[in-house]
Amino acid sequence: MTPYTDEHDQLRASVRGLVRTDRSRARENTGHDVTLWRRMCDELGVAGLAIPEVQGGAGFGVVELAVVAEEVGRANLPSPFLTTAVAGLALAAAGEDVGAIARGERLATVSFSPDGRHVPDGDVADVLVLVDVTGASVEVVELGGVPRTALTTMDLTRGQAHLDLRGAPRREIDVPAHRVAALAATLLACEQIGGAERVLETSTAYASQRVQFGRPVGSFQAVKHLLADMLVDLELARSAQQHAVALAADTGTSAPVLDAASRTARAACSRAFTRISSDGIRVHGGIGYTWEHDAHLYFRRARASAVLFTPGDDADRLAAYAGLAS
Amino acid sequence: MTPYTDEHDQLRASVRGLVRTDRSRARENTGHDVTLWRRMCDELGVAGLAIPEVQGGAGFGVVELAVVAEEVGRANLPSPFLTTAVAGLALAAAGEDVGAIARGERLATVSFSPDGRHVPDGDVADVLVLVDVTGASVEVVELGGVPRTALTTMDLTRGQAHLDLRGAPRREIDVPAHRVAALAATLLACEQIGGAERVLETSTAYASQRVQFGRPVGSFQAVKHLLADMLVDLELARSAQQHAVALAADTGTSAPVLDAASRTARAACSRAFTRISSDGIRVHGGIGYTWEHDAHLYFRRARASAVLFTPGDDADRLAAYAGLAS
Amino acid sequence: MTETLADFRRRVADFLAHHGCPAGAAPSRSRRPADHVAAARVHQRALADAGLAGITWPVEVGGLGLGPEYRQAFAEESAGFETFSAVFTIGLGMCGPVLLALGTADQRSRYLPPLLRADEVWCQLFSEPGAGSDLAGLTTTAVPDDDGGWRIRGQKVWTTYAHHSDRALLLARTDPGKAKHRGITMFVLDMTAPGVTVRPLRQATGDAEFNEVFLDDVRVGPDDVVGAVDEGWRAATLMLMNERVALADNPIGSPVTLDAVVALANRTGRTTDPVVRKAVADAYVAQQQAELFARRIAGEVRVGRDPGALASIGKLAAGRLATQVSALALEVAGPDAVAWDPADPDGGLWAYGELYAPSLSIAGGTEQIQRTVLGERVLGLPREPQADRDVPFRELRRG
Amino acid sequence: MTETLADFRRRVADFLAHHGCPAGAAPSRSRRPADHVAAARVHQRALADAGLAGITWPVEVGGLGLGPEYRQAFAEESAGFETFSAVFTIGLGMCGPVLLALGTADQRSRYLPPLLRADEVWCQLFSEPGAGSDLAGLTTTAVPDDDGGWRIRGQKVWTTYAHHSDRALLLARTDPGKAKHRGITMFVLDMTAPGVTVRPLRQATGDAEFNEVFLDDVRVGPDDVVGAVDEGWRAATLMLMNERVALADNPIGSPVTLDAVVALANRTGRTTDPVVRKAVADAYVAQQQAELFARRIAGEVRVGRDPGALASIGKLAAGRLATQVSALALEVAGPDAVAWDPADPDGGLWAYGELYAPSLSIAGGTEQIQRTVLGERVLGLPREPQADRDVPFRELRRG
Repeated sequence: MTPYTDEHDQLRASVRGLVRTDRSRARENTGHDVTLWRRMCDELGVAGLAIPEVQGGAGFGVVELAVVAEEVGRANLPSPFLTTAVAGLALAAAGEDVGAIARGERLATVSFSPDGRHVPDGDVADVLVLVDVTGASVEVVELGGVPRTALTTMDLTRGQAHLDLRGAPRREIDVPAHRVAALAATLLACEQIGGAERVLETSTAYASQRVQFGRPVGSFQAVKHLLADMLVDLELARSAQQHAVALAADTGTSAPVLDAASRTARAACSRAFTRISSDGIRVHGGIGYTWEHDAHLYFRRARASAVLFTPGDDADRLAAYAGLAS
Repeated sequence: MTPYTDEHDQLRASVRGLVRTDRSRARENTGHDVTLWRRMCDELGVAGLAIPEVQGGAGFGVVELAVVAEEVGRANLPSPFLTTAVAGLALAAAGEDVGAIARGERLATVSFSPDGRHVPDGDVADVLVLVDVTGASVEVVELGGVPRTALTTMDLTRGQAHLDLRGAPRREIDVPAHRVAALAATLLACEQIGGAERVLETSTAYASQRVQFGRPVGSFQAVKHLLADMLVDLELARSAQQHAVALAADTGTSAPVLDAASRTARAACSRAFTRISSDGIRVHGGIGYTWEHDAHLYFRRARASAVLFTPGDDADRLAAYAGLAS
Repeated sequence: MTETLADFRRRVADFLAHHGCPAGAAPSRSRRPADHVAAARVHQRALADAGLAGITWPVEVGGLGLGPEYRQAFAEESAGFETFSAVFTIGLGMCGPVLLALGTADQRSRYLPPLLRADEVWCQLFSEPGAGSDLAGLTTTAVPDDDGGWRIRGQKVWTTYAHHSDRALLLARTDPGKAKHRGITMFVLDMTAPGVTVRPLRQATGDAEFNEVFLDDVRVGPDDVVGAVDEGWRAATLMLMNERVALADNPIGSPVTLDAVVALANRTGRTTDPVVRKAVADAYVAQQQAELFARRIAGEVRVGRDPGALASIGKLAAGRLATQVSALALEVAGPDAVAWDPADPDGGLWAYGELYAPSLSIAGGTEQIQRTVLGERVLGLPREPQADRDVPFRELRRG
Repeated sequence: MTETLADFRRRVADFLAHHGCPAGAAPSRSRRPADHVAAARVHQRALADAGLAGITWPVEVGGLGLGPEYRQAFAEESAGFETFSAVFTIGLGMCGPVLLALGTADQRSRYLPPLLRADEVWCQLFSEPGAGSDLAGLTTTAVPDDDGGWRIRGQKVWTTYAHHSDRALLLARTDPGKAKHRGITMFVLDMTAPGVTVRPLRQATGDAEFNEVFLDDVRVGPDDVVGAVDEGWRAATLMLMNERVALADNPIGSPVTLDAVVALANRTGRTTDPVVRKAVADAYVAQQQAELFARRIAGEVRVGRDPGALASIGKLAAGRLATQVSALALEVAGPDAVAWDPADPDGGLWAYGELYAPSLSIAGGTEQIQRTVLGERVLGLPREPQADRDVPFRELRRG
């Protein structure tokens, strides 16, 4: 069942309203869209949404983060929301000073690569939460003096950097590694669902309006069934995503249950978003293959997101959750 | 390019003519269709087709065997043609006495399982050619006194047996193991192409004639495109199969080239026949799912054939042929 | 006063403790169908005797008159128990609600109490050899006789459990001069009436769950019309809506489950092969999605909402999952899956599953039909130009 | 006397030894398109100077007047060399044969010699924003002027190499009162004529291989009609047939080949992972099939047969293979495929391939169109009911 209530509809509408006046575009080379980010923080307080009020946040929870992540995904925003939300919540839980993060003035990010490679938003972040799931430890690394190489990315809406962490000062913080991992995977799944949903909407609208052979192309079974398959993928993945959100929002959820659900959601949503955004290009025909059309931006994001936060042991762990002996 | 000439069309027509008067059916529990086999041997000499004339055969070659295998597959015959053709040719090449085999009076079979399990036509064969590809050795085993367990098979047109070879007398023969393996894989691919071709024909005919919503169902894109995909699978697989036949017919083909081509053909045709026969059931709707309709018989054969003669190292070897280091 | 939910739950738990049949303990639906149906009848009768049948049905027809939250509670309590839902989907899930909605007072009081007790099992005589995906193309005719009743001639097919059924809801064409979707009427049919011949239809698996039903001048009375004459398509639509609800509540899946395949892999030691682990992981993700989606829809249904066309997603997911899992089974079992020692009673399971899977993509509306439904009714895509809508039925091309 | 095949082969080998450009050594078609086209022109001119251009074309237009077996021999000799076929598919493979078949004596002698020497490069102005899959729905108009010529207005799109082209074959509607497939005429267009504006169209990959072409009252003369007025659809069909032939002879594939992915796996040590080995094996089997099929078709083409609709199989196979291989590349390269050090010149190759792949399933007829072609022309399945066949074009619904 959906974890969302009527109140979440309001939050969703607010984000969507702000975004509509400032719509999706590719980030230019490096850096996120700073103006947009300031508006998201100042007008909606998204950076501190789930940070407790005593620590300078709005005191909401995971479900609210999920709503915003879906909207960020829908609009395909070049925004560091995902990384800073996950990292900020981890830092807050560890009792760190997160006031500037909650205001969106400092950007935090999160990574699961011990070698500092491919850190999302690593080109713009001020502080890194470095998670070692196997060792169950979480460290915080100040990025001020860290040498970084901003990468060229397939995804034009989220940067990455290789960070040279060898000389960087690190400090362990007390927060359960598995929860940080689960939250990252779950909110990423939310972004993906948002993006997939939007692609399906625009593709459906295009197929309803584009006429060839004297009929809207969406009246042809080939196109109609392709769109129907996109819908099937979307709704099945959404079930896994909403389940993970509900479990992540419940502090009583056990570690393995949360791990299984968040890995399942990420795997399901990665596949669904990749397929849907790829098929979205096909539904649009030639026009969907042009630079000016948004279709390839979603596909780029889908492809890059599918390998974000992905530990190498996904197949192994998911098989174990299916009951396969190790 | 096709390895077939106009003369092969005559052979094809003869086999098809005989088969038409004696059409496809499931074998009853155990044993092949003995009456049919006698006609195929007496009227067409299929058992000795590629056995040299001095050894009692007709002295044709691999291409002729390929034609018959395609027709056996098309009609989905409960016939031991494939196994006895491969084994008979190996025995003939080793200079064994194959007169009775060439007349179809003795049935030979071939297996690549050292433990005697899942031997095709093992329930009816008189002699076994046991191939050890890794060790590059070929043995002949008389099955007269060998204890056997006839298996229940998904494929209702080809039997299998577990043979207890522990006490059986074996004798090594001098014939290249890799050629026997390549021939078995290639002729199996021919059978599969024949079956797939027939399924596509009957499915196309059904879709052209079956009317729903006031139109033949084949005029709907959903069905038309499904059939088109079956055609694509068939013709692509056929290219691999004809290539393997041409190489197998050429005694100058080197061992690795022949191995790569025959493994490719088997993999391609196994997948194509499985998909096509499965989609054939779907095209026919409910009627294709009934026992009385042939569709499931082809699907059963496809599924069983896909694991016949399959060494466990197929993925490994094919990757190596693609250039992947070991 | 209405029973509290807590009291109700206690009664359900109590019933199941005495009469509940653990899932998997009943005679197999596919291999011992007659025994399965007999056990289902016994179980349903016990439910009725315990005052637990027809939870949301009105009291006057033998139901409990309770709200959908009680149905949800019953579903939760009976997790892990055999519910025989496949046997009763048609009667209790589909025919009952249609009679409740459209039946006369007489029909309701005459048919619903024995239906609820499984004293009478019902089937659905809709599909025909020439009317499968295109159900409204049916050609079975009902011609008025002199006594105000009707004479029915035609052939039905794919009738689940017809050979175990006492009654049926039947669609027949009463006016071929009207357009295709008009001129159809729904009737109650006594399956023992003269002229009704049931012939089991053997499936690719070897089972015979379905039947052909031949109707040779079968008489039905004037009181056997359900709803209005020539308005049967509306009744049929209501029936299919209830089918979606019933299947969303109790989805029918393949006998070869992922759990069974995993157990096989554990048994045969194929657990460390990375290719197998990856394929199992993929199947697990697919299975979780299908299950969580089914739960989402069932949640809606149990609080009384029609899942509408979204139910087609569940059906597609179930069919695709069955295909994926049975293919995985063949991968894991290898040559043993397609040829097995006759002495092994479970040897044929994997082949059975592989042969069973396509039926989930055909029965109750092919994959193609489901995708059209989703495209048009959920996404709102335009329909195809239709040749068969506004023409008198007798002038249409058929085959 | 005709040159013997052996002598011809010797001349080809000799030419290639001096002027041949090893495959992969030319400027990249996708990254340095202008340089690629310039190199192609130089190469084609050298071929012409060596008396090796237009092997099967008549001698009077500068060809060699030889049989298809010489073309086959040329193809065999030039294996491993860059043929620049993508640049010349349209001009030499499509426009040339159409002018040969339908052009006036004047058109042939005026246009074909410089086409053969690449002194003039040609493009094809067919597709429009509103006429993609449905090419015959084009709305660019040609209206007669007072001097017996025509004035052309409209917009074309997806025009490969328009910005490097000197001339074009263009389709325009000359009679909107006739049915859709009638009333179209083919013209020769000078790309430098006043009113022709070419705007490169940037693709998802970032490349700009295609263009939009705006036609604002462009004048063509009475001599520029190819074939007969209002009979342009026949000419277009002939042109598309030649496209099939040309592409069957020289298929266009993705820049990310299986070989490249295998080399990557060897370099990064991902060779022992069984999941990778299996995926590589699967891709190898697919690639072999596509290649062997292409060889089968090319064999037909080089002996002068039209591959007909079967060519659609090759196109579908190429598109699907590119998708499979680029996905495999992302699998093997992992996070490096989607984010790379800007200092690595090849870092972006895998992302490029993944973005390139969909174009193979869209350009030159979508997957859906290809499957319809196969279903109807190869399998003989009935067509859909068509709303747009026998109605005057101006009354049709367009969008």
